[in-house]
Amino acid sequence: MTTVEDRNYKVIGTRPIRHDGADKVTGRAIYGIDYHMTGELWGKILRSPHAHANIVKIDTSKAEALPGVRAVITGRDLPVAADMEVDDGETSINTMHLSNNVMAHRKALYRGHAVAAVAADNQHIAEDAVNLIEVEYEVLPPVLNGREAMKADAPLVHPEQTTKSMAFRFDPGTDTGEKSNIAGRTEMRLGDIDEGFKQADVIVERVFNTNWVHQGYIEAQNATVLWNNDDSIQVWNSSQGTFNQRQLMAEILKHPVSKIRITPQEIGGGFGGKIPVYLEVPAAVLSKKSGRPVKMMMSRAEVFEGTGPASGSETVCKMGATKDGKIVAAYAELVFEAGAFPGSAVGAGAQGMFTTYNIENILIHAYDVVVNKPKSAAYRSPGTPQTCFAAESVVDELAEKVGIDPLEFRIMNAAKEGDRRADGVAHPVMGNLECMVQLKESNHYKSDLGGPNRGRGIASGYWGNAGMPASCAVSVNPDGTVSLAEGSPDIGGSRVSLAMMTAEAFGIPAEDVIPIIKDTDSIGYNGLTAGSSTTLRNGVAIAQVAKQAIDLMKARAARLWETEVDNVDFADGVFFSKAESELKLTFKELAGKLMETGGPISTAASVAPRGAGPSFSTHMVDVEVDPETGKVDILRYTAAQDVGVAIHPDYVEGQVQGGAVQGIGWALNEEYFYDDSGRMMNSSYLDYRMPTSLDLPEIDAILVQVPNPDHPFGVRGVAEISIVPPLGALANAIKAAVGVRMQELPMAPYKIVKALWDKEAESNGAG
Amino acid sequence: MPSEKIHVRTTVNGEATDFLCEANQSLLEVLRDVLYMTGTKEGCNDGNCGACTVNLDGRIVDSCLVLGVEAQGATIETIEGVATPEGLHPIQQAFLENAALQCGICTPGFIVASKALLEREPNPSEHRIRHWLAGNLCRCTGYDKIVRAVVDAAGHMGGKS
Amino acid sequence: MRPIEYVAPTTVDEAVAALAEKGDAARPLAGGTDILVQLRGGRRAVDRIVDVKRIPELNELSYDAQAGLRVGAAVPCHRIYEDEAIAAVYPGLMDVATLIGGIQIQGRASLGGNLCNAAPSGDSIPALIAHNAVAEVAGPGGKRDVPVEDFCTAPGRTVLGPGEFLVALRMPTPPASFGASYLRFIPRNEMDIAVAGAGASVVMDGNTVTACRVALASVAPTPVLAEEAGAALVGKEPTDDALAQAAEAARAAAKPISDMRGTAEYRTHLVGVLTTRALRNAIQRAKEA
Amino acid sequence: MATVWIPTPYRELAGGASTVVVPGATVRQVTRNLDSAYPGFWERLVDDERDRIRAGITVVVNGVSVGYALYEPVGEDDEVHYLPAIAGGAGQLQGTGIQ
Repeated sequence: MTTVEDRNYKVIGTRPIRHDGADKVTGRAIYGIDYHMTGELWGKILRSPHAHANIVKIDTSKAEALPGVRAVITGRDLPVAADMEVDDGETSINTMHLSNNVMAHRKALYRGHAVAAVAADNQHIAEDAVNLIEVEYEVLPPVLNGREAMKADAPLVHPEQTTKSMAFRFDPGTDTGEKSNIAGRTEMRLGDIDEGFKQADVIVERVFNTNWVHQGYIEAQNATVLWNNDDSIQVWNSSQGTFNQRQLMAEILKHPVSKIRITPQEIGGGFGGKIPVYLEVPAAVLSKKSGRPVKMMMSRAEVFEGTGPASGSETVCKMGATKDGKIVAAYAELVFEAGAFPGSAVGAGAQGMFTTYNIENILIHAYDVVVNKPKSAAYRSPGTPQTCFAAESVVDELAEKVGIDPLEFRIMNAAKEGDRRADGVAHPVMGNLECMVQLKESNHYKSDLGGPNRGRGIASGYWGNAGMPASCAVSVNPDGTVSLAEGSPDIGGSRVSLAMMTAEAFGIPAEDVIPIIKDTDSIGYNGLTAGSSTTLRNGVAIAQVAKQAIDLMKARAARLWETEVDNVDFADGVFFSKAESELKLTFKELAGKLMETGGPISTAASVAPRGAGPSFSTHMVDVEVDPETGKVDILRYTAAQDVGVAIHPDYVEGQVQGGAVQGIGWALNEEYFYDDSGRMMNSSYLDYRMPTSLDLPEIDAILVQVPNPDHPFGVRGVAEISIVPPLGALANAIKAAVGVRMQELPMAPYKIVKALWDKEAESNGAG
Repeated sequence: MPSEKIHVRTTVNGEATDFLCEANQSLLEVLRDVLYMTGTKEGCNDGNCGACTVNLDGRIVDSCLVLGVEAQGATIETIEGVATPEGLHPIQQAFLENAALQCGICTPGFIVASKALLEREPNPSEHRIRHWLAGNLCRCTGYDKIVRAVVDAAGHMGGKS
Repeated sequence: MRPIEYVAPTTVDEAVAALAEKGDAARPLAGGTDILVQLRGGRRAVDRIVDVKRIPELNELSYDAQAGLRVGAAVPCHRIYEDEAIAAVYPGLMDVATLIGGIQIQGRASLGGNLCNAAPSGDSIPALIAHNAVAEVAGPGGKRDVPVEDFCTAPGRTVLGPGEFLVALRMPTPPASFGASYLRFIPRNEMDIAVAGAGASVVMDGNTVTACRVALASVAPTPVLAEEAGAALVGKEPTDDALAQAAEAARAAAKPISDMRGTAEYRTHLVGVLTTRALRNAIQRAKEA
Repeated sequence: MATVWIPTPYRELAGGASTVVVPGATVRQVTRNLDSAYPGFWERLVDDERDRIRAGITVVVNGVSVGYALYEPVGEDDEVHYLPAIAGGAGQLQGTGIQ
């Protein structure tokens, strides 16, 4: 295995200024809603005020009569979708469900479910018109909790749905025939769980609950859509994957995929939430009906209530260890609330749960359960924060019971190359143990807590990362620069990382690469800006296009030097003759001679990379808890993560820091707070309480670099894993600080105070 | 039905700027949809994210919580007025050099807010920076690099940070 | 937002007329940080907005030792905390002016607006009560004064009648050895709504409390003056026991509900914690005054 | 011959075995041969209409995800897993599934 130092990179590992930087610090960058068209209308959605209701009748006549209103649509204006399973991001979804989610057909399945839409001359008129639409509902009792929904007498979200006992989630599996909110169940078994627990000297079993949380991207979903007179549809939007959304739109609208073009604008955050389509479909139908381009943007409340947050969950976790500290058995039962339609991230949660450790006997039962809440979507390492919160809490307790330091305990049990995950797959080269060891060597680990009511917590995490196809094209410019055309929306600085790999391959400075993001008709297929895959997969394509272009340029050098192409080689940005050492041309020099030697050079490649390279990470946090108010202050935070090769270390650190802070928010304060009727009570940034700058200390990122052997530049995904460890790390830190084991997220102040009271009552009772 | 439009005279980024707006339009809406100055961003439209921060008569405000008509006679500075033809402002440069942005949607608000801080207090502590910027939400960076960028900019602008 | 009419009178009388003409369908606009959110969210509907910021009296911020403090109803928070003299004499006001919203909100939001919004969680209200503030109200019948503790009548409702609006808040100059403090509990460190809040003021004679007021936020339909809590300390030295009695009296005055911000039980508990801390802080400030 | 790891819920189909050894030079051949030995697997794993592995399932050959492609090569001593397709949004309509 080569280390990153062995690779001797010139550009990779440096910190150039991002290519889109000037646009973004001056306000000139065009985000989705900044795109304007002549004659555009504003669209607005009417959403269900009920969590569960039959739509008896919709009367749009008053809205249609309002001056300035140009079109009104309901679910009846969408084609009847096929009852067919398709992949959608990290989950898969039935096409009919997909269609029903963007616009309810006969039933509203969650509060915030779209039931009608209006296009009008401006947003204020559109809002007024929406309020004039009269909907007659037959309100049904909602089911709002996964465990409750599993009960035989629970109201059925989809009355015809039966439980599928299946390998994963999908047909045909084995249909129980039993009507149920359990859309699917699966299990993963490794070794012999009963035998494992027999070997255990200590066993800990606990139940953990997490609440729904939102990705919290600052830019709301938006789309501008033109359904043209030739039936071509053009979309300008905020997208984590234009090709996927094009396909989803085609399925829902029953429209040829080639007649839909999506031009991604700058995207203001996504974290998984901008993989699905929402507004794109009603905006298209409104455009068709009105003959005008239609622009739509969600309000913040609509974003919370009408998009796809991350599932709430219940996890039963039982683990056993020998008295000398070896984890010998792990059992879990996972109940994930999918929301109104099947397809939570429970499979990923199951796969990631115990993966940091080498455990020979594992059994995991997992349930995907529908409830009257929005359809869940991907959120940074989907499914895994919930389950690792449980596992890491239990691991900590095991370490305590066997009297071993929690970090040492993790090191002793760390999974290594060749060890098997719960699903049986053997681990490839990865830096799990290295993260733990480097954290142990950090100043943070060696520091004192320095005060009462303080505690230190540690937790580890795993995320598998993704590959996905990519297409890139390069053209060599006469001034020796290279234009890079790519198709993955840049959500956090991928332009610069892709430009740097391109620069490395051509032996030119990063500034000499011009990265441009193309629409779906201007570049080959690209996967999602998701799955921590953008730099990885485009890096594979870049290596290929660069090789093609360099090979073509070698032939031009051969022509100039009147020699055979086999005599020409390229290294460190210089073409040279193997025969005559004085014959040399820099990349830039040769680029200036292309027209004289046969014309311009551009190359393109499409790839489907394998071997994404898994991510591992261990975090450490110091907290101080105010025992009177339950408030948790974060004093110090360090995250160690295997990042493969850090192309641009600043942006890699940024991913580590940003994910850690999202995890901190999830752990401490963020949640969907529902009343009994299924109404979200806190659908604003004020009450949802994402962390502010004042809630945080510095976040130290230790970049552990174990290159991915399956990648030309050693890249492994870096973006998602960082949200996994904070939940458990904070729970463990709170336990260390004030002695209470929090088993429910968020660990809000009132819950911590309650836990302290309960502990006191217990010790009084015992005393 | 559009109601009667009101004529508002302001100074935007040093230029006398007149516009017509309806009384229910926010300053944010006027900037973006009337003046087509889309650098100021909408994040929440209720004063809780700071993405729409502008400087109004010397104070930073959330432009979603100001009516366009209230700006009669006001001096407004937006993100579009921060850089000059000579180049980026030191804060903008510091954001770039410190990789203090990922998606960039919150960046204009952070830059307008940070500039107001450093003009008032050239050498703020890290805690003061975090306090001043608490009205600006960023979901990508975890704030670490933003805070570092402001410290760095203070140094370049003459503060001793 | 529905179409609205915007008027910006320059005198109190014009404002009264503009409001009175429309009754409940008109609403004054000061900093706008609450009303615009409510109008946009459909939680309030009005036909006319009366921008009171162009009326000189509403922008006045004046203090002299004789007359006390006068804060125009539209004076934004930042003007209070940037005035060192006022911040020194009215520490409770300083506390709330710096914790309402973030810097952007403080550039617009006023104490008067916070009072008129009449949220149970209105942070400035307990501090105003602690400082014995009086609301100066103008209306069709002329001017009248209302003690701040009597101003809010229900969530979002006040004593203001048709055509009436708040002109200013007046506070007497505190006596010697006076201290005040407002503390709230929020899960974040900024940009949040109080789960519970406590304002306190004391006058000390040596180590004896000679006057004391305690007021609470977020634990009843309106911010409340907890008279018994103040009374519990008067004539006493602020020992742990005495403070505990005051805190207990404050807890008794709290009638909180359980909601997304915390359970009733937790809020009552917080009232005790915050009252104790606010009193200690006020006493410390009184000793330093 | 490749070693196929049987998805846990389907182990009954394979007489309770967690792994079975079957011949085949592609995912398609391995899956066919698995089905011949233990009928029922083809139907559960393969979408005949679209000539691919079913939506939501990804095939992993020797630890490397090959998505839903039936025609991927399988080596003599390779391990083959059929897993849920999961990632931070990965695995889309025309894409490859993810390990």
